[in-house]
Amino acid sequence: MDKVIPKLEEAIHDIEDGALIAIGGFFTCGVPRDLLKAIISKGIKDLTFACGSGPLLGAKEEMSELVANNQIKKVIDSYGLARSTSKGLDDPFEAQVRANKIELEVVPMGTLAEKYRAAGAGIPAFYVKTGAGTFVEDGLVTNFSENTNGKETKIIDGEKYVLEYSIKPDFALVHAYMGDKEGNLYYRKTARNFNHVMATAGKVTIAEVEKIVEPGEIDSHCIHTPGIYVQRVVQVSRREFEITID
Amino acid sequence: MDKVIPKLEEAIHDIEDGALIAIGGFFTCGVPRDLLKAIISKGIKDLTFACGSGPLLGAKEEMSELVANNQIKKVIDSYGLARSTSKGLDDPFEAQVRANKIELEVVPMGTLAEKYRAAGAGIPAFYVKTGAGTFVEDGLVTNFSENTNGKETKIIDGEKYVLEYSIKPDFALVHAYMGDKEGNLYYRKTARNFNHVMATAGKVTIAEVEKIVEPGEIDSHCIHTPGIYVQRVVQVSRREFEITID
Amino acid sequence: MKKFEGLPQEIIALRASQELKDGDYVNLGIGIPTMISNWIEGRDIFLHSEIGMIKTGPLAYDEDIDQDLINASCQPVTEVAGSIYFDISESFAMIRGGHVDVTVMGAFQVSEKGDFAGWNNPSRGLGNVGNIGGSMDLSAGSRRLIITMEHTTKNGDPKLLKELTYPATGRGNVNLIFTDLAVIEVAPEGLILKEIYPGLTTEDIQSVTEPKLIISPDLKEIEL
Amino acid sequence: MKKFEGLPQEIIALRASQELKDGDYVNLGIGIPTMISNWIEGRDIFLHSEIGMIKTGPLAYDEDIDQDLINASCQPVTEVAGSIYFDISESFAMIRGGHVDVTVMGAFQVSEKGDFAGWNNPSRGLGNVGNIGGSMDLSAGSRRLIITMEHTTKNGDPKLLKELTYPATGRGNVNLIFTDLAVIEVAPEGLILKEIYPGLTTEDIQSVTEPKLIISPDLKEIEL
Repeated sequence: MDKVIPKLEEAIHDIEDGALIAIGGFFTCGVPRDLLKAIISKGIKDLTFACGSGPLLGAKEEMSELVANNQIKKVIDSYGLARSTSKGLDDPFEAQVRANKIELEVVPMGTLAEKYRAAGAGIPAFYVKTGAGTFVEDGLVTNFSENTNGKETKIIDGEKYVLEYSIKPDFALVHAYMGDKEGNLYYRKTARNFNHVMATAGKVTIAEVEKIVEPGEIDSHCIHTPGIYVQRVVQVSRREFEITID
Repeated sequence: MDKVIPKLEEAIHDIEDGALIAIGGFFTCGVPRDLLKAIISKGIKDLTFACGSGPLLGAKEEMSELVANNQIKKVIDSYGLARSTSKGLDDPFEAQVRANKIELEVVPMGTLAEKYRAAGAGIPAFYVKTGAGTFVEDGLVTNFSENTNGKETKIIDGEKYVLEYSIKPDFALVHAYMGDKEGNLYYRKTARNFNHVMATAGKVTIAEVEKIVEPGEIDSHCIHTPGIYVQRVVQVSRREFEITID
Repeated sequence: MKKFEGLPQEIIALRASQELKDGDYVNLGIGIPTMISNWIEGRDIFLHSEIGMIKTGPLAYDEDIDQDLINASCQPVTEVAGSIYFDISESFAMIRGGHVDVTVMGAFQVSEKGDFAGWNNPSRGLGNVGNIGGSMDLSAGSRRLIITMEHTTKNGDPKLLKELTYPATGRGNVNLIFTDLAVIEVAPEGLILKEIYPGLTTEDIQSVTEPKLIISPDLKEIEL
Repeated sequence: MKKFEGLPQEIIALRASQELKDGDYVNLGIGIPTMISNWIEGRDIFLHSEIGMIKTGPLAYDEDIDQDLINASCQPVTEVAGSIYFDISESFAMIRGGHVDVTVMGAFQVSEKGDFAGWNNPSRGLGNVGNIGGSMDLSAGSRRLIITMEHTTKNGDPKLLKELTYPATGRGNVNLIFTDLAVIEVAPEGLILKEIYPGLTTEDIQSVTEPKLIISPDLKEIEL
């Protein structure tokens, strides 16, 4: 079963307007930037990007194109805005959020990680203490006020927990260091971050990898993402980039 | 931070009567048998063993001693009885269950894995479809009828899910192939099975390992159980045993 | 009740193996399902073992036996190129999350609604307290659930029923049933008889099946 | 309001570092908490980065920079012997599951109940819609939560309040507060003043603190 797709545009051929797309990566680290470029080239619109911790801040160039092309309908993230408030004032994405042209939904990072993990693991909802007693419990986490809904809570062993639901993306785009033809993935250092959970969550998961190897070449004890979660693998070249977010 | 304890009896010195003890292993594979032997030697009683898939069937010798010594109050497992009904009729553990001297609580294997994972991950409860519409939903999963409680359910996107609670053991006993002095663990092949989730779940986690190495000797990308979950490491020798359950 | 001669177990397994597609991730239960692995050698099918392995190889014998390498039925197995290992919560994330394409299991009883009873053994005298293993997770989570079994009990009593009399392992999850006598699809409107053992009539099959069968317009003999 | 001279930020970090025990797994937030790492070199403390790393090494410069190795604040860092990597759900399992012994964070405000506001910036004009990151998970999940901060705002307004006026990051989780002027414990009965900047009086500290302070019977000067 060879899951390798020769070209980026072919790997994303069935992503359409309105798709819910998960993006791996943590700021600049481990972001599937070539797949994002393919999304930009394809020009599809009304996209919701399900992120973990600012991969679109890390992929500055791609982000500004996505915003300039009006491709984004919504972003879900724990850290979606420029770090510096003053830079944020000049940021086209943030301007669109402030103008309510793009929805930004904020979720605590660990809850977000678990929402993707839960989607992959067949768990539609789970309780966490994160956010209990805060605006997260009240659901005041989006600039689209019509979408604010208070969350269900439950007292378990005397402590209050918030019920959180899984997020199941139509497509998950991830970046790995190595992938074999059967879709098994291996990440380098902290570039693993959200890539594994995103890969498990996607209805269709597409991995861009820096190296393609034969099945068996990645240590059988050291597979980070089993190929069962990965439908397509596409090779990209390793790019150098600056490690910074504004 | 050297977590290595020289002796088995020292590694379990603070496990007391009535403890809830998780045991890694799947039938004969990856069971912490030397730690079980230490539990037997210590003679502590009223123990509840939280298992995954028959580690006490796999560790026949230890199981029969635990039963003969009346150390077991309860077992939680997905597969706790002899495979063969006729062998079960001769089995002292099963006889005690049948006589309601020992409680056996049955949980579907995947739900059980998730209950331990949830305990380690700070998730007190979660929804699964496993068991919906069955006696699991009705809570008819123990021979102690006073402990049968129907489970909460919820319709999510038109499907019925059952609310399951985490199981947080006082101690988790696991078996690993390799461990470093900081408690990072590496398992061989299918001996990983329940050992990792048990290690994350234990309030105190004790690992018996076949090899102790220095920090950094296990590949940093290939740590199966990060040492943050492991309080004590003790070396045991690799033993040969028969691969069979009755 | 009349008892018909049909396919031997190995051949039920062969017929079921033809239902698997290249690239499928498949979990095989104990009994007839395990025999399917003999029919898919060389095919591009990924065998998932719930203990935490994908691309589970054939059974191991003698010096190939490794005590750290067993399948979920406690049998020593082997590795093949591309075999991988993972922990149990990952393994059941795959199952519950719908990543396993097909599970094949045995059953004591299947109902016309697709409910099935896979493990209960009332003779044990412990009610529901028995060995569930991963059967409930597999039946609830897999994309497709295939049952392979004898059409009737040893006494010739039907195992295809209107309602289960044993406790359910899963409700409404069975998609397809392969028996020694027939291939039957579970549809919203009931059980559809699709293939039949050569020489038997639809009346013969109905006579050993409790619910009323819907005869497929494309009914044919079981082909191998 | 009067503004007192106190410890520089590096020295707040030094004092807080003394609260960490050998063997502790510790997560350090951005700002003063990050400076703690300068004071624990050579000590047996495991630095956890929520991006998915334990034993995070010092910041990387020049040719040591690896674009696949950053901390949760997007700074390039280094490995040390025994550094390990894991995925984000494992990382937050550690945090939420109570495996991280101590988290040290900055705060805009802390209440006498141990509530704190760690990140909100009303000047952005987006209400609650901002950068939460992992701060809510860390405050809810860590065994101990330590806050390091200036005792007052730049204008001299108290940051230790009866009730938060900014949205809470966590409720009732703060255990200990290190400021430039004092060390304060959060107890069920209120804020206990334990250590004080040399030369200041308890009245001085009270004058820049909104809730009534409980003076510890063991009150002493901040010792380093």
